[in-house]
Amino acid sequence: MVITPIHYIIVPLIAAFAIPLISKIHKELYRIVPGIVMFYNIIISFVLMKEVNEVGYISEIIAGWEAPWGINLIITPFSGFLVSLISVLGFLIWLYQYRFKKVIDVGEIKSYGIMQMLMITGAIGIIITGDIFNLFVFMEIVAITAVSLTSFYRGRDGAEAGFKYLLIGSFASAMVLLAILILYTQVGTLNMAEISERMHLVPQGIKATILILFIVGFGIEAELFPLNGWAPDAYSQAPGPTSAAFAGIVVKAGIYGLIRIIFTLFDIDGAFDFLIIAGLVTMIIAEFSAVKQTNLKRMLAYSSIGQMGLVLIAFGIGTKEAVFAALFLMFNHAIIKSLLFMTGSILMYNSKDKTILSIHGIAKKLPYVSILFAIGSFAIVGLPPFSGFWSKLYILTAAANKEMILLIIAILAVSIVEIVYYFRVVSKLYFAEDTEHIEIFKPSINSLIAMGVLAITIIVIGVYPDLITGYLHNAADMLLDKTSYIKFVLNNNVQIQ
Amino acid sequence: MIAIIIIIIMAVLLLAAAIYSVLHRDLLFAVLGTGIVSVILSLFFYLLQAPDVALTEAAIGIALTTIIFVITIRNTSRDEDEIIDKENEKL
Amino acid sequence: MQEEFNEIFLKYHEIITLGVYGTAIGLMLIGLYAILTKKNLVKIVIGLSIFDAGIHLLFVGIGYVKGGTAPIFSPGYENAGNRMVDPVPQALVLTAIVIGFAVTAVALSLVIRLYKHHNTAKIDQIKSLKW
Amino acid sequence: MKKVLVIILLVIIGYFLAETFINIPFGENRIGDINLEKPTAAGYYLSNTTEKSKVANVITAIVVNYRGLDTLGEVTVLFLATTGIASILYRRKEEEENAETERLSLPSSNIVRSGARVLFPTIALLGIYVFIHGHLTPGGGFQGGTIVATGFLLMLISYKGFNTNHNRMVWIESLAGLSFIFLGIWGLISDNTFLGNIPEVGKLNSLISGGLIPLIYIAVGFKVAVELTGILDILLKIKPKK
Repeated sequence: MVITPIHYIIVPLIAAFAIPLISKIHKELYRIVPGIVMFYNIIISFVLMKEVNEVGYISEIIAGWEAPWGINLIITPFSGFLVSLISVLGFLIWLYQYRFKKVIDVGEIKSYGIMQMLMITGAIGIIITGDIFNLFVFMEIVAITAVSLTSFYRGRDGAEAGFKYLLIGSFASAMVLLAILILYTQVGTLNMAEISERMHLVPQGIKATILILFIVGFGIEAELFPLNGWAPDAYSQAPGPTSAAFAGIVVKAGIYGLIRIIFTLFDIDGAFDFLIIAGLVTMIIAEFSAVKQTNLKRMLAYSSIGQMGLVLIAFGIGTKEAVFAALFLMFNHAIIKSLLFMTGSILMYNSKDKTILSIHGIAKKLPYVSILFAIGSFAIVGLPPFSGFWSKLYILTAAANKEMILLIIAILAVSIVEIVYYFRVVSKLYFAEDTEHIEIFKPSINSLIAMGVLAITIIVIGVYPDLITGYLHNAADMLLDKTSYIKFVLNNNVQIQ
Repeated sequence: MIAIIIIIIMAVLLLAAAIYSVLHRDLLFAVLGTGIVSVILSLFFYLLQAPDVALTEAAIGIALTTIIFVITIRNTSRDEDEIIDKENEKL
Repeated sequence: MQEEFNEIFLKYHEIITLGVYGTAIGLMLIGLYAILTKKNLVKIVIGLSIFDAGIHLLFVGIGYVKGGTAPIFSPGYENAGNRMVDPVPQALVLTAIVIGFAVTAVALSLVIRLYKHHNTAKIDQIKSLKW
Repeated sequence: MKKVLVIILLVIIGYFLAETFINIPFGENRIGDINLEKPTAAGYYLSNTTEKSKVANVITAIVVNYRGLDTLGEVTVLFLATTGIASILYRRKEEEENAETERLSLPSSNIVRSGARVLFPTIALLGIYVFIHGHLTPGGGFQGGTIVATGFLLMLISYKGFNTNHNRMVWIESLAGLSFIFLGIWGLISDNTFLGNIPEVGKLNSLISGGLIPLIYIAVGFKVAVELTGILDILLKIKPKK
């Protein structure tokens, strides 16, 4: 059987519909099924990335209707890169949570596996679809799974965070729906390439309205200020692996939606300035809120929002170099923040009252986890031997080439704030007086492997950044090349065999 | 002429039912209001040549949405401000 | 009956425009009002479903074509393709209604769970997170 | 005070919406001529559905075939809602045993029960009729499935002892979902595109027409019916407050 992009969607769905049946046959099998699916996703990504680097684009039509009539899935170097990243992370998160201690009951773990898997599928769907309403449907899949996973634990705050997320999320999807509606009246199509082609026919006023609606809609998933009120609650209440999936996967899909709308659908002046300003405000407010957090997961959540602000700034600078830097930062943030959430939730699980204060000196008892957490912290603030350093450097040089001095100062100032709060935690882990702990729960070997793989990636990319910069340059070029995308989807729609 | 009046009455009723369901303190009646909104809405869909959508709205909006709201209210409080319940508890 | 209404739609076009768009936007605003001001969680969910209903009406409204018939080629309408209403928004709104129901159901189950824990369904009394 | 602010905000939003929709005339024909060489999407669907898909109801053709991936996603959303609600309201085994499961029920007089007994088959048949004829008349899998679920609702609230067979529900749900995907994969094998249709069978406006479209809609109907019944069942089983 030939591997095509549709496998990303149908294989997890077959697994999801079959898991209730499988669980009746074998008790252990249905825990492993999501892992097999995730591993298969990695294989698909591998094959497709190889192909896309030779061909340039892969497009698959669905139900036999060519591009403007039916739905098409499209893989560009940019989306292919993100999808591969998500597939790998998805597998590692599964590996990490396999036999996760806190999830005990059979009924629960069944639905947990299904929802986690389909959340990742939804995020992949957002990225590869070429149709705007289809994107909305995948967004809803992500939203519903994210809400259910946020309120997964029995505690009282989970439901509250979930409700908050649901309220904001359904408002966002209503905005996206409204935007699609207005867009449809103007261009008469739902295919993104054709919309992009006909966008110049739309009057400026309506275009601006559509853009605002889309930004509100996707800004919520992308954690744009002031739409990110759900994020700290959801991150801190969700199970650990889910928080890692939020930071590494869901947010990436949201950012991708926002960027794709702005880059391929609109060419309004001021959209890029808007990105810079929105990113700057998001970053500054989030990083300063992170400092005063006492809950580790909340602190990581705010830091995650701040990093997304930085990504938006980089996209807003708009040059090829800056887009490259933004992609690099997205990659880094995905792996580093996932590592931080994975290690952080183990640390939190072993602390008495879930605050940073109660993990003093835990490094002696959990040496591996602590060192992995330290690696993550050093990487995310941008210390030299780790991969985070390069992405920050590229963003700063891109800003310098455009002579945005104030921006550089702001980024550097925020980095200092970041260093303050991350080093505070790390130093407390290692150097503070030992306080009494509850019984220590040692991480299982598979979760140590998952975290170890991430940490090794961080160091390897930090030492040899050239390993991925080639792919990233390619991806950045393709993102900015709007016309060849349109041409490929609409005219040269050869089906890949 | 009568038809146009019917349409205007429908629009006014729709908005009135929506306002009623937002403002009424007894949640059971508020839910009844949303049911009426769905009924008139599905009539609107029928007149706007969308029988498929009208059928969906009738089946989902009128029947199912209303019933899950009613189930929720049965499991929570019927009064919006929960004053009646608190008084009942005192007694 | 639908044909009769079609003639009327042609005759009193402005009033119908106001009727459909006005009602739809009115529903959205009423729903938004409930979401923003109400303290009771059930009321907020009611507001959400009214807001959705407004958007659905807008969808069907923009798909309508003056004098068009429903997009079904039933016997007797085989060649009516050129005077049918736009089928795409109707197909989209079908999807949107079902998704909206799913979201409402999840929201209400969360309300039930919140009520169980806090014995209240009012935002200002559920204090652990900031609203 | 807050209310005044909100109303001002709403007036502004309403103004913007009105401003936008004034530029989108109501009832205008945006489809254009459907016989052009390159019509709009809607025009293409209107001019080609009867010939290429052999389906009378264009909406069904769009929902199941042209935009079939949306429908797959939609079914998945319902599936996830059922799973999510089950996990949100989940009770551990020991809790389950302690709690007396008492469902919301109508005052169960004989009249109600015998009425439900008569009505249930009628409603279920109506629902099944609606989703079997989805490609000919208005309605289809979602509408029919919802109607069937309403019938189950009637039984659930009028008979205290009426229990949906959980095991059978799981089987029907899984098999319906899987058959949707496998019908799609049939297209992948025969036509090289997922959900590709084989419309050669039958003629327009007869029950057997439209290739795989009615089959897929029937699978959707079963799945939606079981999923919605599942949601209602979970919600009805919650132990009410005293």
